[in-house]
Amino acid sequence: MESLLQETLSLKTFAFFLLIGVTTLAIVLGFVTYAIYFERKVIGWMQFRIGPNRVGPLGLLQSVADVTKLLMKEDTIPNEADRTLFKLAPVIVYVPAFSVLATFPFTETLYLADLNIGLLYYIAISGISTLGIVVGGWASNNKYSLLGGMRSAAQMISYEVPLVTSVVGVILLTGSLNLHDIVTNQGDNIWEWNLFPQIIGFIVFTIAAISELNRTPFDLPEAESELVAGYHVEYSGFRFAFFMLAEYVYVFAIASLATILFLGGWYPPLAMLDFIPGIVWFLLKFTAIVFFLFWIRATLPRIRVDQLMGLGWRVLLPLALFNIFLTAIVEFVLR
Amino acid sequence: MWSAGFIVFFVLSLLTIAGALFMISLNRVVHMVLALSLSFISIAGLYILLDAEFLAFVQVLIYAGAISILMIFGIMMTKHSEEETEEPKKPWQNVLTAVGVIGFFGIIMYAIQSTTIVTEKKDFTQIDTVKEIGMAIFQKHVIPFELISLLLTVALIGAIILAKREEE
Amino acid sequence: MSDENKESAKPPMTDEERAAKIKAAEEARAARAAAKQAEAAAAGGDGEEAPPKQPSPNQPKLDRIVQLITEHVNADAVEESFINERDRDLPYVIIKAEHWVTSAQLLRDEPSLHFNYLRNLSGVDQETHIEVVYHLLSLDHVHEVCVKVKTERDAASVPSVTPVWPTANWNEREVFDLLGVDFPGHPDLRRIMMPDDWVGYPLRKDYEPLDPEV
Amino acid sequence: MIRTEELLLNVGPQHPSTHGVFRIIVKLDGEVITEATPVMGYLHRGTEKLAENLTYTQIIPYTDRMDYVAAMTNNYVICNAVETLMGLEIPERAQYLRLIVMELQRIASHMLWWGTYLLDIGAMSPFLFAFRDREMIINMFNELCGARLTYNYMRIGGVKWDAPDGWIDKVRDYVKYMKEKLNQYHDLVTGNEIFLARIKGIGAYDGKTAIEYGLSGANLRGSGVQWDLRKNQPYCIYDRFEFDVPVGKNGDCFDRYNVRMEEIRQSLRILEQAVEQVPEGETMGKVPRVLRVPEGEAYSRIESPRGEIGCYIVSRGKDKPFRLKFRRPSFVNLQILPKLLVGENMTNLITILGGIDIVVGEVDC
Repeated sequence: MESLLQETLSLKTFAFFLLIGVTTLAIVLGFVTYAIYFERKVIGWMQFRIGPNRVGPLGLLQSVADVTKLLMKEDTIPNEADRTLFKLAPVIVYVPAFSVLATFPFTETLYLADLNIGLLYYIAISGISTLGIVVGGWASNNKYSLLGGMRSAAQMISYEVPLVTSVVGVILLTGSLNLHDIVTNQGDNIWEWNLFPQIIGFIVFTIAAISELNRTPFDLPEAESELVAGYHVEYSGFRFAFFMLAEYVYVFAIASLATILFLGGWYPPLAMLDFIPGIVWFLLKFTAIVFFLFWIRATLPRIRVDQLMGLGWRVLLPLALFNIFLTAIVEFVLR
Repeated sequence: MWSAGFIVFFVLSLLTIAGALFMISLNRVVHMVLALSLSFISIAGLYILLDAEFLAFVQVLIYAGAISILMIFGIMMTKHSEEETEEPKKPWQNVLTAVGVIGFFGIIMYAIQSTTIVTEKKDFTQIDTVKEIGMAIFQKHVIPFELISLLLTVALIGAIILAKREEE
Repeated sequence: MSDENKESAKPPMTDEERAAKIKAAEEARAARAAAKQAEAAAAGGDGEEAPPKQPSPNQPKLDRIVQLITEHVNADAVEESFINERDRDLPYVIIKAEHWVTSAQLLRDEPSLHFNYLRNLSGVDQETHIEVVYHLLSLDHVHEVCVKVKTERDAASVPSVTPVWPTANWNEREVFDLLGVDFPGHPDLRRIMMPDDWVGYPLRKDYEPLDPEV
Repeated sequence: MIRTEELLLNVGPQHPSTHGVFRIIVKLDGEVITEATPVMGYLHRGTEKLAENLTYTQIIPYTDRMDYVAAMTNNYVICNAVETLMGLEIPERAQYLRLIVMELQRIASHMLWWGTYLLDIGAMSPFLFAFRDREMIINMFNELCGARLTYNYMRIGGVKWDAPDGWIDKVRDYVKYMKEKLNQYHDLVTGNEIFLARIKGIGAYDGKTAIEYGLSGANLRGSGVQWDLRKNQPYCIYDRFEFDVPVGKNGDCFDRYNVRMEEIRQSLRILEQAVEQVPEGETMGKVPRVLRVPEGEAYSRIESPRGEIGCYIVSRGKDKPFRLKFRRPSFVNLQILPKLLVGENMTNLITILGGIDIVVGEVDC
């Protein structure tokens, strides 16, 4: 992979890049399909319901049917909407969502790009999606979607800060922004992971990440009970599918990131469990985080917008700063 | 010649210029901001080509992400007429604009011409740019850095005070 | 839009309708006359015969209310007063429209009465006149009174008690909307249930529906 | 000077949290409401006008459709008004059955409120839990009268159907079940930090304001006024049972929430006593075939789950009412909304509106 990037662009290398891109897209789409399925199933069980069970065996094809339906739906654009931006917004949202996946090391050898500032890459690129959300909300020419878009912007700006500061502790421990290095700096045992030394960072990261994902209890931009559906009120068909897709790709990305940063990536929790391949461990941790997100969604009510801001600036940010301070002192003393 | 880098450079420069041009010529403010952020992102791409990844992603994070969104936020929150009416053009305005543009062009050209550009190729891929930047900021230029942070803090407090007064 | 429809829909049906209308009016007149007689008989009967027969437990209360109003508001503010034996001996007071707001204030503020809760406000088209009926309640003393204010059918108007009991606000709007009673002094008298451009007052007895079939 | 733009937002008539076709026009400055104007009438069917052309028995199904989540209490209020006017005697068994269905209805209605309120606040699961428990009550009603929502169960002079065998035992089991569930719901929701932060201190008013605005039910009791028609002006046979009237202190959404939750417990208490006392016997009193209500008027008022529902009948001695007026608690309670909303956050609009607990079918009547 590394060497390929340095080569001159021939038809062969181009085709190879394309193949990798398409494969990743297919995997991600597969994940999204079944993440939605499991989200509905899991929440269904938590609420004493069955969940999807009609399309295909055990309802396994439900999401496929949903997507097919979305693709066949009429593509409506409001009369007074800003047509160009209305069409552009889902793309602005989706493209960064997909690009952030490039730097994640899933195992020792399985990764797409080994960027030495991988973490920064994720944070920077994911911010662009918010631009798409705001623009989509504005272009719909609907007051609810505008409010949703503005909330989203405010939320993103407020929570990007604690999110970044919460991982500074990890960076201090590793001395690198490279995601691969961050994992290898952790170890084969659960106490060697960043989870325990960085417990404050982990908690802040989790909360800020849920907020960045716009999921319950921070799903204000699309709060269905007050803003109807927020920024994507006017979207239907495949444009809506893109928003939905981007949302779940970010779930994928955040779960991977948390696994890499705090849960030791592909390392087993105990050294003697080494014989199980790393990808299995990665997937297990990853799944646990995704499940946690679903669990939260079934349990908690939604927070209010001013409380959200208060939590971000008055609780999470000071905590994250304190964490940096603490980590720096401990590191200094230990060295 | 037709390496990936060259094509990418070509496309990115085109996008940067196009973004800047659109920024000036578009009518609606939101469109302008989007054009501007396109320009920002393309510039970030150019930084990557120069192996300055850290700079590139800070550019994306701050300019394309935060600044653009703040601009859009400000535009949406404040009142402005939907169709920007064209002001009656004053005859001497065009002349003045032309003088300004030519003057600016001259200064930039002069600055570029008079700079000695190092032509020897340095291999930046072997250098940890993040580390270099960190060293430069926190050791070499630590006092200016602190001064800037102080200035920003003052600006921040000032902005809050202004907003508070507005409320009353 | 609905206005135009109404206008255009009306003319073709006039002939049949007129006949029906005349007939209905005659019937109504007869009924009204009968009702009036009955009412007079009932009122007379209740007022004179009932008390000696078996004084209601609420009679002293009613007397006190009437006395207070005649003393503090106006000697002839109370048009009529009686006990409604069919409704758990509820005291009824009929007050003249011009004295109603001051009486309402008295009913609310007088410590021994303290009717602080307006539990129901309704309008009744009695065909000869329109009544606005107020069911008052005192949460402290747990006693009730029903106050009625009469007004004529054309140019029906009863002073608003929204300043006295804010809860009257929407209730008065409803009565205005459905019975066409004007409430001078009301802060925001608009239609509340029907569309703003609706013609007519549906709860009046002579109201003709837009489409009789429905 | 830069001014922020005022936004005129039309909440409803089609909005998930207005609980029906109800509309509020709000003026927003940022996300803060500067003015709120409720607009209603989208569900106005003219029940009062229709009733003038219907016999008394025919009116009963129309009352079902007013407060469609508490149809039993509506049935009762019209029957009670007519019975008062006619001076009818109601058989004991019918009285008990009426009381049991009304209290079950109160639980069902409060459960529905609880679920939808939490849905408004953003919690999804309680809604489904609440519906499961409400479903059991609905099934019991279904067994009793063959309808799940619009029961048309009560008749003037009694109830239409006697309880089938074993029905009373089902109620007894349900009371036991629900008591335990109620504790679980308190564990799940009442202590939740986010939930508390969302509703504590929101939409507060004092008892005096509540009385001035003619509020009733939990909206009145939440602000500390001890007033429950079942206790203070008993109807039916409520004076035979022991129960408490829960009151709040601050009059905010949290107090209203607590009052409603506690009312469920008190209703269970009443049911517990009632199922032990139900006598055998007739379920219909002696009522003439054609109901001619003597000339006169009567106002009947009872405590519905939403507050004081009243029925004012003016009769001219016919088999149809001359004028029928319903005092709808939702309509009266809603009046305080514009006052509460000013200066609140857009999100609090939903919290406050949900806290008032309206049913649009009843607001518009």
